[in-house]
Formats: sequence, structure tokens, C-alpha cells
Amino acid sequence: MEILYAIFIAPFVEMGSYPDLFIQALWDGFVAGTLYGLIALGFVLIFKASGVFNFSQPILVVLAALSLVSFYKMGIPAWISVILVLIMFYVLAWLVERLILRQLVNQDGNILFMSTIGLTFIIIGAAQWIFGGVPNAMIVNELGFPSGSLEWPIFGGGVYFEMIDVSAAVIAVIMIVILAVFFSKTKIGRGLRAVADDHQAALSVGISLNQIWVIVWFVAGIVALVTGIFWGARSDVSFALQIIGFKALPVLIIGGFTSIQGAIIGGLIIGLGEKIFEIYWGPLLGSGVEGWFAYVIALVFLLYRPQGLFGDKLIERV
Amino acid sequence: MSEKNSVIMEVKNINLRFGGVIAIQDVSFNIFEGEIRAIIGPNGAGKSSMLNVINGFYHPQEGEVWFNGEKRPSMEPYQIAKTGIARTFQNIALFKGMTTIENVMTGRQLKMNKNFFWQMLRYGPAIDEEVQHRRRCEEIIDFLEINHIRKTPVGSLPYGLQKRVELARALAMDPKILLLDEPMAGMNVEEKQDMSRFIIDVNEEFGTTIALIEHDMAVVMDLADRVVVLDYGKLLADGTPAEVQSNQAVIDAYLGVPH
Amino acid sequence: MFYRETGQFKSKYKEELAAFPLAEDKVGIIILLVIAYVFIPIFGIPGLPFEFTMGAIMIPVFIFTITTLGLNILLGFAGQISLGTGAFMGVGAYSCYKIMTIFPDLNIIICVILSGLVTAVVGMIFGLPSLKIKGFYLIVATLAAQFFLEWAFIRVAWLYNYNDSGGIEGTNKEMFGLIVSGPQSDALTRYFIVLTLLVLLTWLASNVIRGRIGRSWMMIRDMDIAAELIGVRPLTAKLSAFAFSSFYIGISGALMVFFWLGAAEVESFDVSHSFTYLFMVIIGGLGSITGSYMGAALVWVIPVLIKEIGKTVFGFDAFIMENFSIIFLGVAIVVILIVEPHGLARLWQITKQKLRLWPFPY
Amino acid sequence: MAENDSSLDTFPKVLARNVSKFGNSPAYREKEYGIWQTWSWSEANLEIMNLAKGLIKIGVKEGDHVAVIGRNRPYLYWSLVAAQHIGAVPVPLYQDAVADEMEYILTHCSATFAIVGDQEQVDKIHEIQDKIKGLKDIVYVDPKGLRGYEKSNLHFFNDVTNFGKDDNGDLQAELSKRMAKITGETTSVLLYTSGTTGRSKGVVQTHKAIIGASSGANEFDRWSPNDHIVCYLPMAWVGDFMISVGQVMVAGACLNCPEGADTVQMDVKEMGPTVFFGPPPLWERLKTEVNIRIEDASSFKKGAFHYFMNHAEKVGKKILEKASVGFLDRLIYSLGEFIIYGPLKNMLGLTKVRIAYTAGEAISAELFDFYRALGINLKQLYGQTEASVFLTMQDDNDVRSDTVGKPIRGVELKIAESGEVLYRSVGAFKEYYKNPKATQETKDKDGWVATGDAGYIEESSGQLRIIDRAKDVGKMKSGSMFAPKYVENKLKFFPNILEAVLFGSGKDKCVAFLNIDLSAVGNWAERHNINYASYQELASNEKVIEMMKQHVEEVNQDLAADTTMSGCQIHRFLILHKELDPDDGEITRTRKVRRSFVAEKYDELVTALYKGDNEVSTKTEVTYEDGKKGYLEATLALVDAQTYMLKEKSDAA
Repeated sequence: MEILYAIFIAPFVEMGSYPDLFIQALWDGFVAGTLYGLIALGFVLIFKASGVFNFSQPILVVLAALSLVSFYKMGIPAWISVILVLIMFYVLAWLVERLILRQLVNQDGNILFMSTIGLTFIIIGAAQWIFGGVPNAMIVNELGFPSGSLEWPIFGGGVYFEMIDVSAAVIAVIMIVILAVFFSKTKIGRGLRAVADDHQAALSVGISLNQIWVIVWFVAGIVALVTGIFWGARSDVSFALQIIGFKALPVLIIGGFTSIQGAIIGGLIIGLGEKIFEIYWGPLLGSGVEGWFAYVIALVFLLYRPQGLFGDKLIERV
Repeated sequence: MSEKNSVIMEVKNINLRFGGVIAIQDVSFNIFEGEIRAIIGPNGAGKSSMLNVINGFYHPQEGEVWFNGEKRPSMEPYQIAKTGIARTFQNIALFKGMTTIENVMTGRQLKMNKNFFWQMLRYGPAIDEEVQHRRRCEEIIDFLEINHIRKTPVGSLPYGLQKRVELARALAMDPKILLLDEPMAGMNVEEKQDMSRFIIDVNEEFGTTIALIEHDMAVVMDLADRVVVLDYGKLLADGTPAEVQSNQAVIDAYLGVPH
Repeated sequence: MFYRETGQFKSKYKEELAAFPLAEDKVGIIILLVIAYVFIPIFGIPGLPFEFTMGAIMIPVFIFTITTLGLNILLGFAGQISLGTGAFMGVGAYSCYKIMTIFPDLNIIICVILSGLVTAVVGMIFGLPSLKIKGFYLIVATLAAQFFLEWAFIRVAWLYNYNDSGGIEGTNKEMFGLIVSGPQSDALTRYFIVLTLLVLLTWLASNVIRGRIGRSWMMIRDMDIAAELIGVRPLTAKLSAFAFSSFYIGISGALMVFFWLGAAEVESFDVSHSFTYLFMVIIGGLGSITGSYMGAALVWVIPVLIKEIGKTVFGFDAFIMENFSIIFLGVAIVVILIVEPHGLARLWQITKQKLRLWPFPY
Repeated sequence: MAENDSSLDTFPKVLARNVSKFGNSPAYREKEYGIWQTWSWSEANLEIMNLAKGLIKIGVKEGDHVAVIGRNRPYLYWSLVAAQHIGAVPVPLYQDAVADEMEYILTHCSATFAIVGDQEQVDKIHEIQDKIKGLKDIVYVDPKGLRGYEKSNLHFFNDVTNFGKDDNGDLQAELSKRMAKITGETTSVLLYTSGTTGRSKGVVQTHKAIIGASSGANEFDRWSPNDHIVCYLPMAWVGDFMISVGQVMVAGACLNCPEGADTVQMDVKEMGPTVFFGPPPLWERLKTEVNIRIEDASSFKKGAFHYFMNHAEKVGKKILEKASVGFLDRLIYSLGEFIIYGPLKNMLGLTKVRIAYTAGEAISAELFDFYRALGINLKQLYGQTEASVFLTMQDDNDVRSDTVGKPIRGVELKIAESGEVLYRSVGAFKEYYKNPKATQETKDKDGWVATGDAGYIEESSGQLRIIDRAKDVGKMKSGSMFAPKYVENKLKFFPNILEAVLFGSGKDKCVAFLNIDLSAVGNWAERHNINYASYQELASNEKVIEMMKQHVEEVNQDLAADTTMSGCQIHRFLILHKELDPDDGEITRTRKVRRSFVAEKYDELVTALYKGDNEVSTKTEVTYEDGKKGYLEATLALVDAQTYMLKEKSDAA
């Protein structure tokens, strides 16, 4: 009896009685969601353009954050470091295309996927070797992001908005807009879209497949950098970060592998969902549930809509 | 050859839709025991869909399937396979990772039932079962003259032979009805002759009832006992090859379709 | 070159269906067994300290081979991808731990087998989504399992008997008056037990795979629709694959803790391990038992040797060598995928074929 | 050894002996349904007895001729033996014989029953049924495709044996009665010669003859019950009958039947026979195959292959013949055995071969030595249908390619002043069926049989040496000896030349027709990227003609070396526009050239060659596989070849 109450009544009572906390939860979930969305975005970009499920996206995030901090520590000005990181990512994209993708061209998806797992290991090993494994703090202020937080007094209590989170949200939105424009308006963008459905089309746009791959991997790198900065700001910059990369998978399941807006919406669903669950239902199970709750959401989703939110139903033929 | 007038399978007023698309519209016909029944029609006429309905891969929105004189309840494909319906596929659906003999053996799965325990020891009942069914498969392989490729991985076989292996796999199920989805698609004249010969042999030697889809009119005409003609999901004609050939609607339909 | 197949004719299907129809292969296997049971126990591996050979190479390789066999059954033979291997080993380990605490006098081997069965059940439960979810999407389901179980290993204190370490550890267990497990146990004893289990499980696996059930798995793998139309019931086929696979993985998990590490915490079962096992399967070769052996050996031994050599010969510190071996793994997988996506097993296959046709090229 | 037991003079007795002595050891195997189905001697005996009874039941009388047609299968071998048991005479026919050949033999021996393999043979007989009066019923082994047939005079093999199974005793009684009557003198088989000249003759052989010859041969090469052989040569050919029925039964060995025509090589490899019989063309083919496949091998393998093959040519034969060989050479050879010879023999399926025979035609020394160097004990033997094959054989340590060995037990040889080889032996035939004239011509009252071959016995070795067909050996205008076969063989030793026909008897020069070997020359053409659409096109290619010219001139050179033969040098030749073909009656099914027939058919070509024209156009009738006839037109180049005087040769050498 109590258990039923604890599950079905108590949480909502609590929401009602402390609305400020509830709004706080929503906000936190929202921010987390946007960042999940950003990581998922990285996957989507590459998947759209090369049909590769790039497992190494999370580690790219870590790499971005870690290298950025380390460059800065070497005494390089923050913004120069950012540029250095971008250059590094361009080189990386180029290497990946040369050494891996080009070798595996027209192999089936699983093999390409496996190869990116391999890539992940290579990056982990190399990054730890070069930058060391110790956690660092992200250089938020140095990059000129506002710190501190605004308080919004409401319902007797108050809701806190960390400035960095706000800017994260803002930047995220900006990025998405840019990418959306980039994909629909620019020549390259259209090229990228074309690749997904048909390589010939891509060539007709006048860009070689290889170039396109380099570009998307580079763009994915940029996204990774942004994500890295803000995650780094919320938690420490360390390899633990990659674990949040796994969250992108459920996001993709919900949003679909090829849809940008899907990625964001999926991100929000997961972010909000697990935050709310963690706060209001978590205690029943003993906390730490957000480690797997995202997957449960995705699983439930899959069982009812195996093709994801934005995919369309497939008819099996023989 | 068995007397060809007892109905073994009958479909009544089948309607099949995918979302808005109408694949089959109110089609009814029957299949006699031991006959060779051809389903013909231009591309997209709903021929394959019809087979998929018969072996339960598609569930029609309306209509009944009668088998062995009783109405068939809605079943899963694997259950329908148990009732004795085997088929081959338009674009070959062999198990690429296996050799010819292994593929044919898969046809016997339903008839094997020794439990996990014996399977693990691969001893006693399990191995006896394996041997006994292996023998049957070898007979079929011999019958279809694919002995020389017994141990060859099917992936590396030429198209014509793959089709034959697929037929062997279906035969291994000792089916009551054998559905052949374009058994001669993409074959040269010689291969077609061989295949037709095998189809007739199968029908005669094992008395298997056969329903087949085929484009090549000539082939259908000397193979089939009776022919159903579909066009845009509707039944256009049904009768002996001669009747069908002389049917105006059919002639129009075929002239209407570029070949 | 070594093959003289002329005159090795078969007059019974049983002979033809034997595990090793060729006399040369039989001989080869016997030689390997002799090496494993006689030579290594006596001489170890030349140039390596005996304790190291046993503790750091042979025993873990055998255990991981069992893991790889398990994963290969699921991924290579039934075509169902899984990233939950690490956690499932955990299930094996923790359940073995519980069984031993509940029945202190139960023979440890029995405990191990039982824990395998427990894992099989858990595996089946987490395999259920595979009926609806196909191919790549299945990763999600298995990752869900991975993370949920990891969480459970921490949160459910009952699993580790509420001890403050939060981990599990083996105590001395006797068999026929011989300490076979726990701190006092002798490496050689554990070696023989693990080896024997491995041989046994390999034999069982190869039997199942060649039989009706194995075939139904491969049918699902190669063409699930056709399989169903031929009468394979996806439910039974897929779940049996999950169960059988998890059985192996569970056993390997239990062995890992109680015949090798001696103690373990949740870290020993986290997702990164799942990947390592995935690598073992891929590098070894999907759908090949021989491959499982080669994959496990390569993926485990090379890094160990790299570290060892780096430490002793070049005097690098462990951290560097650690990373170096991680990089090596990554490179290995990429190279294998590029050179031979079907893994070492296929390479071995090709060589064998060449030997059979020697001196002809075809 | 059982062979010496002279009381074993009929096949019923031999079979009974095998059942009692080797009852449980394998007698017959057939690759069917993926495995080697096996029958022990007792099981086989049961099958044979039931079949025999069944045959009685369907009305086979004593003395009836029972035609047996089909590919090598145990059931058909049993049919032969069963027929013998009931006092009938089995008549094996070539399964690929076209209808009218079949018609000739069936009518000539007035066969009353036919036991056939499958639908194909049944159809063939139905096609000619109304022409052959005597034939009553047909028994078929494989029912496939025959379901729809009208069955009144068709019997399914199994049904026939079942008659035997559910016999209530009368059949058994009848069978025993008939078996009792069989003696060594009873006819055991009627074999039709491939008929190098004109229509083929029916050779009547008694039980005693076949068994005598077989046991002689078995004794010579120490056959044992552990020997097993694979039968793949046509059942109608005397050689197969002697080995697969005679020698196998007498020795109590095991007979293995391949799965089908296209799997023979695979099946031989699986079975690994201990005794293997192959006509020269087969040995030629195997060797060519080896060379072709090695060509595509990696350079390392190629290197190893050539190194060790050279070594084998040095010492291989010596080692095989237990001659003394240096230790190092032995060492290298045994290394080669592991790396090359062993695997090679394994790939050819000859690993377990104890003795390999070649016969029927001459074989080139080079080819012969290739196999012996590998350690395969390849030997010559000489014989003919009329002698139940075995006349002379070679001792293991005295094997040569140009001789055919010493007479075996029960054989006397003598050379007629005409140079023709005569013999008297246990295996000698009784008579030509329905052809007393021919019988008298070949066999005189003291039992001396003329082989029709010219030859002499070498003093040095005591081995027989065959020059040519006696009747072909003629004189040229110059009076020097004309031995076409001898020359033709020299030509055919070149892998590129499939067939050759030499003309010149009574003329002042010799001219020749050649057939190129499509596979060998075809390969050569590919390597020199010459493309061709047909045999005819390839045959008329200048490069090919040039190549042939060289071959011919080489032959001329060593002919010039031999005083007696130097007259036979080839002055002019042409490459025929079609392959000589049994279906056109130009060669026999055993690929012996029908010289006179060819001479008539291509008369215009021969005259053209002698006229000295540079080319000639011709139109030839050809028979296609399906029996249809058609015409082939072509313009052939007539080529002059260099010939040599004795002295020229010496400085050429």
C-alpha cells in the first residue's frame, strides 16, 4: 500500500508543494538535455553524411575539453588554445578519413562502427599519454563566459540559474540554428545531405566524398568542443566525461539517427526525464538511477516505435 | 499422379493494404491437391503479396485462408510452416554463411526435436536424428543433381544453382504445398528448361502441390495445370492456360505492360 | 602440406559429422592438449617466470576464452550484438559469491555452474527486447542491462553481503582435500581446473553449434525472415542463444573472481570491459570457435607482454605502458577490420586451405 | 594363395569362396548420398543371389544374352555376375554408344534382356526397340523420370531383387539347378571389341579363361583382399571387366564406384585406391593439369616444385626400384617427399597407390618417368580382348616405357616370321560370336592366337616390344618399313598433339593429318594472348601451324636416327579442321584411329598433300552430340616439313 502511494502519489504531492524545486529540476534537466542533444548532434552529423555510427564522438568531447585546458595550462591564451584545438581536430578528421574510412569504404555499417570503437581506444590511449589522466577545471572565465548565477525568487523559494548553464543553452541554440542553415542553405551542406542518400548526387554537387567526410568529422569536432566546454564547466574535465557520451545513444534512439531536431528533442526528453525521475522517484531505489534510466526510456520507446520519433515505418518484404 | 480435383487450399476475398496502398483487392481462388498452379501478372500486380498472405508473412485486413478444408486461424509464419507450406523467394534468401548441405538441412529443422541436453552432448538421440535427416537431404540433393556442390558455401555459387539449392531447402520440408516465387527469374533458356524439368519431376515424384509465380508466359503455359492472373491487386482471370491465354482482359493487361 | 586426405573416405554420416573429420586435425588437437596439460604445467612458457605465466597469462586467457566463446555464440552465431558482457560476467561472479555464502559446503565447481545458470536466466530476461528490436538498436537494450546491473552491484548491498569494501572476495575452498580457490590456492591447481572447464565448454559449444539449435541461430543470423518462414520460432531461437551465451559468460565471470583475481569490485565488470570482450570476438573472428581462442589470447596477452617488456626492458612506467597497450588494442582492431574483417579465424582458415591444396594455389 | 586353387574355375565358385573366406570384408562401395555405401562380400552375395532369382522370375533363360548398359555402379556389376549365375551371358555395352551402334550389338547377339542404369538408356532402347526383335524386357536401376512410362516390359531393379527376396523356394531350386550346370567351359561373358577395323566383333570368353587370366595377373602383382580400386572406365571395355569383375573377385578385393562422371577425380582422391588403371591419355591429362596449376602458384612454390622435380627425375626412379642411391640424395628426396611429392600424390589421389597400370597405347618415356619419379609404381602391360587382356606384365624392378614386359603365368609367346606376335594362354578366347571365319583367321588349331601386332622379344631384357599393328606395317615404295602407329605415337607424345594419322604405305613419302589438343594448345594460346572462337579457328592459326611444324621436324630427326624407321619421316602434313570423333566413326570409343575409314573419308586431303598444293578446301559431314548431322567447311593449309638424312641428324644433334 505505502509502496503504491510512494510511487504514484507522493512524488506529485511533492512537486505541487515545492513548485520552485520542481522548476529548478526542470531547468537542470533542460540544460542537461541540451548538452545530451549536442553530443547526439555530433553522431547525427557524421551518420547523415557517411552512414557511419561514430562511436568515438564522446571521446572527441573529452579530447576537446582536455586539450583545450592543457593548451591553456601551457600558457597559451585561451582563445588561441581554442583555435589550436580546432586545427587539431581538422588534422584528426583528415587522418581518420585517410587511415580508416578510406580503407573501409563500402564496407557494411557494423564494421565501420567497430572501427570507430577502435579509434576511441586509440584516442583514449593517446590523450591520457599526452595530457595525463588527472581531472582539471574548465577554463570558463578565461574564455569570457559569465560566471555566478541569477536567482529568481518565486513561490516563496527560489530558482537558481547558473550563468554558465544559461550561456550553454544559448550557445547550443545558436549552434543548432547555424547548423540548420548550413545544411539547408550552403552548397557544402546540401552536398552533405546528398551523401547520406546517394553518393553520386554528392559528387554532382562537386565535392568529393573524401572531402565531405573530412568536413563532417571536423564539424562534429567543433560540436564536440562546444559540448566539452560546457560539460567541463559543469563537472571536471576528465575521462569520466565519456560516460555521459553513452547517454547520446538513447537520445538517438528517440530522435532518430538522421534528424538534427530529433537529436535536440531526444536530448531534452532524456535530460528532463531522468532528472525528474532521479529527484522524485530515485530515492525509492537508492539514488544513482540516472546511470541507466535513460536507457529504460529508450527501450520503452524502441518497443513501441522501433524506428524512432522521426523515422518512418518500414514494411518488411521478401 | 494424384487425382487433381480435391481442393487443398483456398483463399477467399483477400484484401491487403499497406497504410493507404492497396496491394490485394478482394481476390479469391483455390488450389487443387497435386496440381501446378501458376499466379501471373505484371509487376506490382500483388503476386508476391499473395504468396506472403498464403504463408502468413502478411496478415490481410480482410479475407479467409482455407487449408485442408478448414479455415486457418491467424498464425505466425513459423506456425504456418509447421502446417506444411514451404516456399522459395524471388530474390534468393539462402543462408549465406552456410554450405549447400547445411542450407538444405535447415529445411528439416521443424522435423527435429531433440532437446538441448542431447544437443550439447551431440550423442545418442541427437546424432541419430541428425543422421536420419541428413540422409533425406542427401536424397533431395541427389534428386536435384547438386551433389557436386554439396560442401560449397552457397554464397560462391552461380545464380542458377543457388535457385536450385533454395528449391532443395524447400523440398526438405516435405511440404504439402510448395510456393515458388519466380523460380526462373533471371535465368537463361537452358537453366529455365532445367528448372521446369525439376519442378515437374518434383510434382510427379513427390506429388507435391505447387503454386508458382512466373513472368515467362511460355514457361507457365507448359508447366501449369491452372493459372490465376492478377493485375493491380485484382483477379483478372482464372482457368487453364488455354482459357487464360485467350482471355481478352489478360491480353490487354499484358500488352499494356512493357516487357 | 601436412594434409594427406587421400583415402580418408567416410562410409557413415556419423564419421562425416565428427568434430574433426580429418585425421591431421585430430592429431593437431591432441598435440595441443598435450602441450596444455603436460608441457606448460611442467616447463611453463620458455623465457617467462612460471608464476607470471600462470597468473598473468594462461589462467586469464583461458577464462576470457570462455567469455569470448559466450559472446561469440551470441554475436557470431546468432547475430545478436551485445555490449552487456562485462555486467553479465558480474552477474556470474556475484551470484557465485552469494551461492557460496548461502551453501558454504557446496562444491565450488557446482557453485560456478549454478552461477552460470543464474546468468543464463538474467541473460534471457535482458534478451527479451531482441524479439522486437533488431540489429544495431539492440546495443541500447544491452547497454541498458550493462548500466542497470552495474548500478545494482553498487546499490544492492545484499549482493556483497553488506561488507564495507563493497566488493566480493573468495575464501579458501577445498576439493578432495586440495585448496582449489581462494588466497591459499596453488596457481597450478587453478590452472588445471580452468583449463578442464574450458575444454569441456568448448566441446559442448561446438556440439550445440553443429546441431539443430546451432543451425536455428545461424538461420536467424543470416536471414531472419527466411528462418521464420522455414519454421524457426524467433523467441526460442534468440532466447536460447542469449541463455547459452550468458551461461558461458557467467561461468567465466565466476572463474575470473574465484580462480584468478581472488576478489573483485564493480569496476571489474564495467562497460569498458564489455568492449574488450567485443574486441576479442571481432579480432578472433565472428562465428568461429578457433577464433574465440585466438582473439582472447591476442587481445589479452599482447598488452600484458607490452607492459611487462616496457617495464622490465625499457623501464617505462606503468602508466605509459598502460596507455600504449590501449592504443595497441585500438590499432589492432582497426587493422584487423581493414585487412580481414572476418578476423584471425579467417586468416587461419585461408592458411589451412592453402596447406590442404599445397603445392597448388587452388 | 587362393589364385592357385585350380578348382576355382567358375564365378559362382569364386563368389562362394569370397563369402566363406572374406565374408565381412568390404566387396563393393559406391559414393551415394554423400557417403560411401558399402556392401560386404556376404551382403553383396545376397544381393546377387536375389537378383539372379529375380531374373529367373522375369524369364531369363540359360544361354540368353543379357545386355548391361550404364555408368559404373555396383548394381550393374552384380547384374553381370547374377547373369553368369543363372547360366545367361552378360553383354556389357558402352553407355555413350549412339542408338545405331547399340542396335547393331543388340541384334548381333540377339539379346533378350537389358539391364540399364537410367531413363537415358531406356529411351535409347525404346528408340530402336522395333528394330531389335529379340529383346523382351528392360530392367532399370534408377527410377527417376520413368514414373510416367508404360511399364508392361519395364522392371524396376529393386522389384526384381524383391522377387528373389520373397521367393518361396522354387526360384532357389531353379537357381541351384542352373549353377550346378556351370563349368569352367561355360561362356561367362560376351565382350565386343572396340573394332579398330570395321564393325566390332563379339568375343566369347569362358569362366575358366577370365578367372585364369585374372589369377595370373593377380599373382604377378600380388593382389590381396586388402586392395581396393576405383572403377571409372566404361563397363563395356574389356579392361574394366577384367579388373572390376575378374581380378577383384578372384582376389577378394574391393570395388569402389564413383558418385558420377563429374566427380570421379574427387572420389578417387577420397577413396585412395591401392591399384589404379589409366590409359595414357589420362596420365597425360593429369600431368598437364599439374603443370597448369603449378604455373599459377607463388614463385616460391614453383621454385620448390621445379627443384624437387628435377631431383626426383635424377634419383626418383632408382629409389623406387630399390637401386643404390647416395645418402644425401635420399635425404633430399625424402624432404621432397614431404614438401612436394607427397602433397602432389595426395592431390592426384594416388597416395596409396601400390601399382598403377597404363596400357592400350604406347606412352611417352617422359610422361612415364614423371610418375615413376614421384614414386608411383606405374607399369606397362600388354594384352587384348581375345586374351582376357593379360599377356605380358612388368616386374616392379624392371619397368620401362618402350617395352611391355614378360609373359605372365599361363601365357606362351612366339613371333611369326611376319613379325606378328602370337600367343597361347588360359585367357585365350573361345570364339568370335557368330563369326567362325574370323575365329579361324585369328586362332589356329593348336590354339595359337594372332595378336595383330608386330613386335619382337628383346634379348637383353626378355621383354616384349610392340612396334605397330601388324596389318598397318607395310612397305614403302623404297621398300623400307612403314609403321604408321609407331610414328603417330611419337607425334602424340607432344602434349599439343591429340591425334595423328600417317599415310604412305606403297608411296615414296609419308604425309600426316594432325589433331591439336584443344586444352593444351588453348592454354598456350591464352598465354600468348591469341584468341580463338573454335577448334577450327585455333587449328588454322599460323603460330599453331608453325608449332606443329617444329614438332613434326623433331620427330623426323629421331626417326632419321633409326635406320629401319628413317623412311617414315613426314614430308608434308595438315591440321584437320575437326577432331577425330567416335560419333563419326573416325576413331573407336577407346580412341584408336580407324585408319582405312579415315583414309577413305578424307581421300581428297591425302591426294592434295601428295599433289603438293599449298592449301585445300573441303566439306565434311559431322555428327553432333544429339545425333543430328551437319556439314563443316574449311580451307586447310598444307605444310612442308624438313626431313633429315642420317648424317644431317648427327650434326643436328
